[in-house]
Amino acid sequence: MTTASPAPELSLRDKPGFSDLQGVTVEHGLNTQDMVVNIGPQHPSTHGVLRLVTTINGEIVKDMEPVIGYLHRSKEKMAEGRSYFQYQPTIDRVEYLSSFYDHYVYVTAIEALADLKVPKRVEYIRMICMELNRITSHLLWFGTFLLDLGATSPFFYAFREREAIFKLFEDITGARMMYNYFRFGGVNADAPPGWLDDVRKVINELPFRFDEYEAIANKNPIVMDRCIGVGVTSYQDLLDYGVTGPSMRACGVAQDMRKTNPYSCYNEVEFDVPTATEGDVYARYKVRMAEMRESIRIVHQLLDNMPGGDSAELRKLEKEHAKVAEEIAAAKKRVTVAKKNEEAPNAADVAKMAEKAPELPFDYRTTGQKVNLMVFKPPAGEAFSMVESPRGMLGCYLVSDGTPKAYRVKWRGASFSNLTILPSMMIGNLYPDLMAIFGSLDIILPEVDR
Amino acid sequence: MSDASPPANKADKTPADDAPEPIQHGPLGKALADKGLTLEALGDDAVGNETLGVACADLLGVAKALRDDGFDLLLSVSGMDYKEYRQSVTHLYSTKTYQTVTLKTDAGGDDTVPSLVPIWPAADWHERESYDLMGIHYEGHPDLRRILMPIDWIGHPLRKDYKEEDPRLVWNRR
Amino acid sequence: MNPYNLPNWFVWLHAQLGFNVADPGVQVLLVLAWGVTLFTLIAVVAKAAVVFMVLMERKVLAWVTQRKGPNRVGPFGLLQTLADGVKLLFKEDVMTPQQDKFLFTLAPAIFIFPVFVLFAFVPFTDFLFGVALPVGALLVFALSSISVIGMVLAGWASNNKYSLLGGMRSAAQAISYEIPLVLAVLAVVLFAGSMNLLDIVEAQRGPLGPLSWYWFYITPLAFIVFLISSIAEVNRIPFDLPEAESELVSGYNTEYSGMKFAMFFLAEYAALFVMCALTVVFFFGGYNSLLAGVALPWGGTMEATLISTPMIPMDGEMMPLGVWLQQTLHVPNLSWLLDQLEKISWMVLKIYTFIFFAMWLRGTLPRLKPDQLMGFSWKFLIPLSLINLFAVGVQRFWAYPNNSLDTLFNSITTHIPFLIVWAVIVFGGVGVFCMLMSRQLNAKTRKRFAAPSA
Amino acid sequence: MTNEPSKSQHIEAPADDNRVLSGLLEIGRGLKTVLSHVGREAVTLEYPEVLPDLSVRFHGRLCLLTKSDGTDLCIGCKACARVCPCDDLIQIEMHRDGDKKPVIDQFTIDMGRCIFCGNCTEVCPVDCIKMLPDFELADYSREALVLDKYDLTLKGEDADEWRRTHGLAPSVT
Repeated sequence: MTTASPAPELSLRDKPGFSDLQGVTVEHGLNTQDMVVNIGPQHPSTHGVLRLVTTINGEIVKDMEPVIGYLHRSKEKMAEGRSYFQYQPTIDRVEYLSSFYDHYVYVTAIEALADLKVPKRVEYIRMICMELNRITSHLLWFGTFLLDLGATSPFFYAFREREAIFKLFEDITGARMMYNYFRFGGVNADAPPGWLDDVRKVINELPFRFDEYEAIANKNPIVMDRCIGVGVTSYQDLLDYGVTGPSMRACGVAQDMRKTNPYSCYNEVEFDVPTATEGDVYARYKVRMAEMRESIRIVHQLLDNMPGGDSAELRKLEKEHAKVAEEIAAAKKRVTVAKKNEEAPNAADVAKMAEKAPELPFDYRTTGQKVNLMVFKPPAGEAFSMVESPRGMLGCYLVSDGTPKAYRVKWRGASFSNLTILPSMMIGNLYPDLMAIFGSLDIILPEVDR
Repeated sequence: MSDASPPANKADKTPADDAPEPIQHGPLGKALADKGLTLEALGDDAVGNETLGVACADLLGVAKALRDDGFDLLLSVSGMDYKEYRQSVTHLYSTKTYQTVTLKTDAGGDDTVPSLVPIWPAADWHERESYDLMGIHYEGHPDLRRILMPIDWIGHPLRKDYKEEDPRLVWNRR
Repeated sequence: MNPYNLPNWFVWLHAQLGFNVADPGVQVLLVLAWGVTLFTLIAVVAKAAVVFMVLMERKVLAWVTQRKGPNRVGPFGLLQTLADGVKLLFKEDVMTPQQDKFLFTLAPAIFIFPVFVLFAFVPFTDFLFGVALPVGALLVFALSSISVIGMVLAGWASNNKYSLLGGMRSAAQAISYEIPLVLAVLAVVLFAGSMNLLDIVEAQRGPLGPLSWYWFYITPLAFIVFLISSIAEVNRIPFDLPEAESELVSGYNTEYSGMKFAMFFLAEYAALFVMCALTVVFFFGGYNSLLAGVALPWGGTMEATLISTPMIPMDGEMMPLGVWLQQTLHVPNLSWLLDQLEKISWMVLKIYTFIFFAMWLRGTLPRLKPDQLMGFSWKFLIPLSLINLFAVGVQRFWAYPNNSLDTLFNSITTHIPFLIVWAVIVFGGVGVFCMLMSRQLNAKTRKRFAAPSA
Repeated sequence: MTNEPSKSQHIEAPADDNRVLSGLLEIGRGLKTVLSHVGREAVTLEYPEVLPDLSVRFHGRLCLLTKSDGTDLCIGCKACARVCPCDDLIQIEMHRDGDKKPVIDQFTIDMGRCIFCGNCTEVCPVDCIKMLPDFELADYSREALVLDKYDLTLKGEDADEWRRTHGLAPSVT
């Protein structure tokens, strides 16, 4: 930051079409000089360690180049030296704001490879976790986005609600952000008793809080002035840069993997895909706010239809089943070794009893096929699984050579692609628009650098 | 997960009674082959995405045909190191039919693969990453340089034979 | 002009001490001595006010976000700001070799000096003020615009690009917002007939109570324009562009640390205090009590304070509470003292109300962009204040054609034509203006929406 | 699976009404909403005085449970060390006594490098290595964060209490 400004190589008026900038007219008579500003790697609003080498003329951004890699922790290389289960905790750190999604793509890739069946209860718990995680991720986005615009209070409000949901995560996974909860073919542990009611309590409260957020921000003239018409992208731009997620839906395209390629049990729940047509910062804001409400709608349906219900009831059911199984075992034993002075039960009756014995439905279990995590080896093959993360399409390309360690794990982070569009959106806008535009893309640097 | 066709028939993977049949083209591969493009059918991956092997020379033609077929979103370009050779794997998504397709291109002896940037500009950073970490050169890429590693890094870390032998690296070894 | 005030008292004191105050040489010395005394007093008052304001800001921001705020140092965190101040005092004063050392050191001084001088102009009571000049209102704004030179210098001398941008922004902002600020005050001066701040305060005593203060009585527009411009003038959210922390890290004071930073910090809060004080003086009746000027049922009107208003029946006539207390307790000057205390209380209460409002705004609103900031001033506030000035001129001319200030609050009948003009001009003119403005804004919005989309 | 056009909920663009007046009203609405938070109970947790209410499953400091009589439960299978994502985080030294029973000589965990993932607790065949709801691990040196067997062991009654709160059979012999 302390170096002097370089001499201008290309004067402003030499650049064709520069005066056609949105809403900004440049006085051509002024002899101005470009200035290179290094925004980052440490900057309040780059949301991580991102460096944006920005050339500005006055307040107008003329050129921008993102420099990434400051947070590169070789997550893909780490997969080569670790077994599948050993690698799993580290992928929490790929995208730490919604790491259930990371786990979900990883786990589903392996389930597809090893052909593991997953009970419905597991899928429902996973979906609840993921949708709540989408809310926490969008809440953080909401808070930091308005903080970037300059409003301080919404940041705290968003964190307050986020904290309530994190408490739910802590109850079920033991951790607030680094969950390590999903397993191949199941989940780590069943939801604790009463957890479903806790979730219901929290999400019943949320819509009122969202109303408050919207009262503060939605129609605030300053928010509208800073967001409407800023950072407009066309659908073709987004395709060209591979941008997905809410940014794409803000362009009027209902591209949502949950609808278009329903994974898990998303075809069993009813929800809408919020879209807007303007494609500007404000449209992205509205889409994300609407998505949080849709997530609440999904979670409500999942809670109502949870196979097996609350785990307290499920435990009771399991106990009854265990009791019956014990009786049958005892009866079977008596068939073979009848005690003295005791009538041996009829072998046919016992067989009938065993036949009629209730079995816990597969859908009610929390693990499908038992997997020995120590020596787990999926067959050789490859899988590319995808999920609609809060930031867009998150993919995991997993190649297995049949050994306990993955041959290659490649992450398709949504933020990595979403970041590429930033320079083209920024050029010609004002420097403060950077915060609005960059904030609206909702980029998280750990996912970019991996 | 994301295919119009039912999930991959596992019969392709487990050896059948007799010698394994040559893998047949899926619907997409068949359509492309009908257009006169040279492709190798590699079956579906475990999730059910159709996989096509394309030679370097045919890649741009196949890519153009795929893009015209509606595969307008490039998801990722991954470099693969199979010790003897390098491979560039491209995942494409169609926002029209919601299908995913995988293109596999073996790099030649000099680790060179044609760049897909002219067809999908989104490939820019992905190919830079693949070059950076795997050392695959993308011919025709406008700006092929390191992206995640420092610009003066030696070697390509994701290769299987990569050793941390940069003498400048000093870190706390326990 | 009230001769019993602090400067005059200072002179009287020296006359009592044996100085020949009529001698011009002694007068020069007296002026210098008064300057030193005043600056010391102001430094103490301003710092005390700032220490309290910083804590108040942190507490208010904590309350609106359901937090507790500082509560570790001292009871309820009362000593938190002192602890912070001590910390800043002992911090290393970092300066890089690339910085212009002279200007870098000079900038905080230039920034803080005019703010402290402004304190001298604020009439806390009709006794307690530093100077009361006939051109007070003019000088106040002339002085307040000097501060911005300090900011620009700081931005330039830091040799930091964020600082430079912050400094340039502050210059642009100060130039833009001085104009509506002064235009709004011009309406006040037009009505009060004086630029002396004391006269302006005294002139706001009217039969309508708080409504005869200038925030309502001239037009609320002048007040709104002044309020917005004054918040912009002291760089508070939503106009805190020179130090926008999400864009420019900390703007013009990014490179400052230790005591130099503390001076910027102090001066910013002191400037907020002074601006709120001026708002009170110009528009909120200064030290007048809430009911000052209201007619009493037993004849006469309320005085500036409640305590000096004849309200206690005593020997067949009404007597002020203060006088009664003084007579009962046999304390000399008690009435005057209580009167002054009440005036200070009213003043401080009103000032802190506006300070609270500024903090409340900070908790709610986002920040504008520079082009919007400029546009808001040049396209909205300045035309609005011009309309307002015109309206006030017509009001003044029509309602009081003989240009006599005495008739201003004479009877309610004089208010009727005045109120009609007030309503027609304010609602009509401003309504039309707003319609035009929104049409223009919307047209711009529509054009922006026409940008490519799917 | 489905190629049907997805259902979408379209959000309208904000209406072009009078921006000046509605803007003022909306700022007022925002101010009101912000001020309405003043009376509410603060959510601040005054940490050193008030400890957070941690869940039963909280991923905190690792511990080694013992049998109810206080003897070692660990059988030295090193499963925990093998699934640990951090290299050499868990180190176990053991030998077998005359009856071929395992004797744990030393068991060290470097809490400074632990990422609290819980992998070790999941694979332990005898439910020995577990996690405590304790996050106050700060210390003055890195060496002090390397906990040995003595620091880790949770003795008889405490171990029983742990098992009771986590729904396991309380007494293990």
